[in-house]
Amino acid sequence: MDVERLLEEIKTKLSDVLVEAKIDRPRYASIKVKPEGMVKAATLLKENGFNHPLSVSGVDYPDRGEVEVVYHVSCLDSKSLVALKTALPRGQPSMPSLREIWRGVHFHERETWEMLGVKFEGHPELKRFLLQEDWEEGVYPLRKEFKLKPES
Amino acid sequence: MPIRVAWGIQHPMSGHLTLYLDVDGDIVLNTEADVGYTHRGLEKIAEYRNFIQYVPVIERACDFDASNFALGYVRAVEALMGIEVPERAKYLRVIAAELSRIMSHLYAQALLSMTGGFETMTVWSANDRELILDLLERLSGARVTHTYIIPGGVRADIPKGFKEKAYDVLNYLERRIWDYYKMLFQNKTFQDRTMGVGVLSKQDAIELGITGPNLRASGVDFDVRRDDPYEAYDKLDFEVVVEKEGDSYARALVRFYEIAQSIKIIKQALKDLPEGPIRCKTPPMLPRGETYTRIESGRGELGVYIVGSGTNKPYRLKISAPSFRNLAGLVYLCRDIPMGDIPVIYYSLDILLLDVDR
Amino acid sequence: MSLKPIERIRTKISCWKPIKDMLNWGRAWSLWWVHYETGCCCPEIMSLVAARFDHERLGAIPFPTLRECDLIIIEGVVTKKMAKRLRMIYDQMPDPKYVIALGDCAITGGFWWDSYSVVQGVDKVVPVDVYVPGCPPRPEQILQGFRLLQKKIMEGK
Amino acid sequence: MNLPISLPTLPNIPGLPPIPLPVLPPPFDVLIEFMQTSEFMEFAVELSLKLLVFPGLAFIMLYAMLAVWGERKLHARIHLRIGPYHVGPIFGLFQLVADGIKLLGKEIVTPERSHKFFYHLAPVLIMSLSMITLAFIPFFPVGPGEYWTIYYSEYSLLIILALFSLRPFIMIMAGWASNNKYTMMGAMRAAFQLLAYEVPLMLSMASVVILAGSFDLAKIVESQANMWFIVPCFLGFIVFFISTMAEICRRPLDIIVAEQEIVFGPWTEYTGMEYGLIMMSEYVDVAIASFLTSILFLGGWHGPGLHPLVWLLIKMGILSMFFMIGRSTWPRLRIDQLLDAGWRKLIPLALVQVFIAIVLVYVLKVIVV
Repeated sequence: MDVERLLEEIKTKLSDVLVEAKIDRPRYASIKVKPEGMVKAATLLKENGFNHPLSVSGVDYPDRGEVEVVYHVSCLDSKSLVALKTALPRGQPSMPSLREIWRGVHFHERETWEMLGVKFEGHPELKRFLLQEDWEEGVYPLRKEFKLKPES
Repeated sequence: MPIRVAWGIQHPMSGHLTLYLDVDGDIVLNTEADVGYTHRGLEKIAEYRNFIQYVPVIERACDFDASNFALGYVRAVEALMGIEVPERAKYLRVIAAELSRIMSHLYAQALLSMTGGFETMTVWSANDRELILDLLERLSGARVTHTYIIPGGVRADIPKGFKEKAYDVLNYLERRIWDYYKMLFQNKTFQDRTMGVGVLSKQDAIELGITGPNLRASGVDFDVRRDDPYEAYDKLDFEVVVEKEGDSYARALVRFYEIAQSIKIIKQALKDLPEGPIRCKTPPMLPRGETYTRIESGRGELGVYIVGSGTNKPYRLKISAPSFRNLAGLVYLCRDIPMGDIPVIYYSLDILLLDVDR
Repeated sequence: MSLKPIERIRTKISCWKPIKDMLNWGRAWSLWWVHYETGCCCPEIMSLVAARFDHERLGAIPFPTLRECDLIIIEGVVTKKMAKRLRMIYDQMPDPKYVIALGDCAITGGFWWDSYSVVQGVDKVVPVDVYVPGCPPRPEQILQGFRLLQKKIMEGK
Repeated sequence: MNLPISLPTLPNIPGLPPIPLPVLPPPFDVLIEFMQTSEFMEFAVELSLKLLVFPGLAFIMLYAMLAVWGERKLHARIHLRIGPYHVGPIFGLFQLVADGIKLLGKEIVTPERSHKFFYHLAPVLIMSLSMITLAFIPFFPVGPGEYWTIYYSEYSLLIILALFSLRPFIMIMAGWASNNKYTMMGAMRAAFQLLAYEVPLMLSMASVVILAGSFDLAKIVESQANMWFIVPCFLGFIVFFISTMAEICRRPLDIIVAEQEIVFGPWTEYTGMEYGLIMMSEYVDVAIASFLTSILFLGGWHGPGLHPLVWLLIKMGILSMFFMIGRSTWPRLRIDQLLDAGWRKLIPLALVQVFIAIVLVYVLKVIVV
């Protein structure tokens, strides 16, 4: 289902939670949604053929006081790509896990939790993934306040 | 009563990962992957290097397929800056990327044939990989991590004798891969070991987010080079290899035929290489804004999500590495299989832990 | 049935000059190294095993179990999570054991000097005998590393 | 058997009284008297010659050195590379000497939670078992009824078969004693594989025994004087070759020591000279397998012209190359495929061969027993 028709459908169905939706490039759309509308938007995308998850990335904006979580999903038949974004409060960022909708984001969400502290409720396996075992809790490397200090 | 065996960090075939297997007799019931042994914090380092300095760093993220990863990052930076690379640089980039893809596929084939204890194919593939390394060394000066593709174009033009040398190597390799076919793919024992092992259905492959040759082996006809063409791929004709069975044999076969396709691409690119400059000026600063670009690297689709911040250092860089997405396939497939199949599935998915851990 | 008496005799014999030279010659010319990938120098090890830079000419073969090996090649960067396992593996190897550190990241953490999860220099973890610089070092450099190690063993260090 | 050399007798220095031999209880005094006769001295020299030189230590060491060198060179040549090159005079001949000396100097490690006695016993047992089977193989005729063998018996084939069936116990002992998950898996695989290939081994030998009419290896070779047994029992030859490859676990069928899956099978924990023993026993097994194959099917020492022993060694050399070439030309079978091949494919073949042998001997009376 190509991107233009998808945007109209999203504007009609998700008008209450939708923040903004635009097309950056031919076949690449980005949709920004409020956190509570995430699950609804994801199921809508999955029905329209966007069932191939690409990545989950978290971006930390300390000046705006929020952490933005971006889901990139692609539809293999129409060869198009959608970025599903949502902004979470920076203090205790948490959102429902989209693992049941897209099975592929299991490891991505786990890594985002470990790197940025975004708590995904309902995620079966939120524990240490890439960092070493004795990494102290509560410190998230990709947050802006975590500074790299040269050791040697 | 299953015992928990660590298919450990120091295992002849395990690479940089530990698989905790619940083994009952010889059957593996369930597996859990423990990665992170080569996590160097590439994404955090991106915020401390300016965008030119970061090209060698991202090549260390997957140094079996260095030019493709550099291409992925450089395209993201150029998309953010909105600059267009001259025509000759596009063709040179395609040549470097395809040579690096052949290098990566030969290495994957070498490791897969070692899982059955078939060292002859391992060393044959490694021997012929040396020829490709010579070509890349002649082109970019380094064997493995070339840093040949930089923002704005390509670092150096083709040396004088490169075309003839490349034609010799590619003609030899074109004849040589059919020896591999007879030696490896028509070997009855290798077929027994890999056919019907780790079957990934089309629906599972799509839902798990599997990419690259593993996706095409399960019957999905999707290749970023043809469906979302970048650089000079739309001007070159090549077929996308698709298999239907989705087992380890199909994945190895897809990679094998892709080597033949890559050779065809390089020959075309070398033949109609346009004249002109090889680099264009790049603005010193990364403009504000964000973009997501994807390319087809040897192991799969590499997506780079970059957020610019107005300075010369990217604000945030997310590398969605292909092996990270194939890892879900490994954990999904290693269930209710005999112990002997673990290395076969692991290396047929061609997972490189440097990708996964970044 | 303890093996203490055998051990004592072995140590007594092995410090007699001609016996020591013979033992060192044997150790130098049959270095069995354990295949343990720690970082990003693996492609060079594969071309070392291949035909062009064949390291079996020096009598070295990659060996599956670390109980029978006497050389461990640290290929590339060693992260903190990997360092614990590296130390565990080094302790399990039988006694006359040697270590070759491959690549700048292993020697001083070179490329990742400011990374939060990389051990800056592997000699904080295991005693290193031969350092091979380069990122990744060319197979000829690794062969030269083997030769240096053999010379070192022949001198009896 | 008359030996050319003159035998030394006990020295009696004239001035002093003769050396009093100890007086021992009844069964041993007969032995002491027999030891004083010259016949015993002749027997002792001949036995020590056999034990120390031909089928004994010297031959094993020389064969192992050649076998290691040959295998690594062959393996490397197939890989288009040069094998061990700088170690000895002829392009690395002394590679095994270097490996052996290095292993001598290694520390012997005992895993602390392992059963120490059985752990150290296993490599010694596996080596001695391989050497014992060499004792019953007749190598070449010395006289009309005499053969150059350590122990001549009418049932030498049965004894060798019995010794072959002892192998899984030692591997299970090693696997269990070193108390490591991988070795336990290796031990179980050893049990599966060796038992699965015991039956086809027996059946393929049975067809030869039917043709030869006796269990004595020497008689089997004698009856092959005009026609080698490979011609009538070609199927038996194939089954025997494959099952001996499984018994001594060479590459296509070596799931016991599958490096890529279970680290090194039951031998994972052994270091130093214990591993040297295991490696040596592996090459002695190759020697036994090639001796047995050439004796049972290729007419042992029969051959025009040269001395019988030379013919046997030529056949054995070629066959041991065949055992070793599998390592570089075939990937390894999985355990269920291997057992399936053993039970369902080899045994019917061997039965067909036994049927053909019976028909040849008792119905058509082509081969007179």
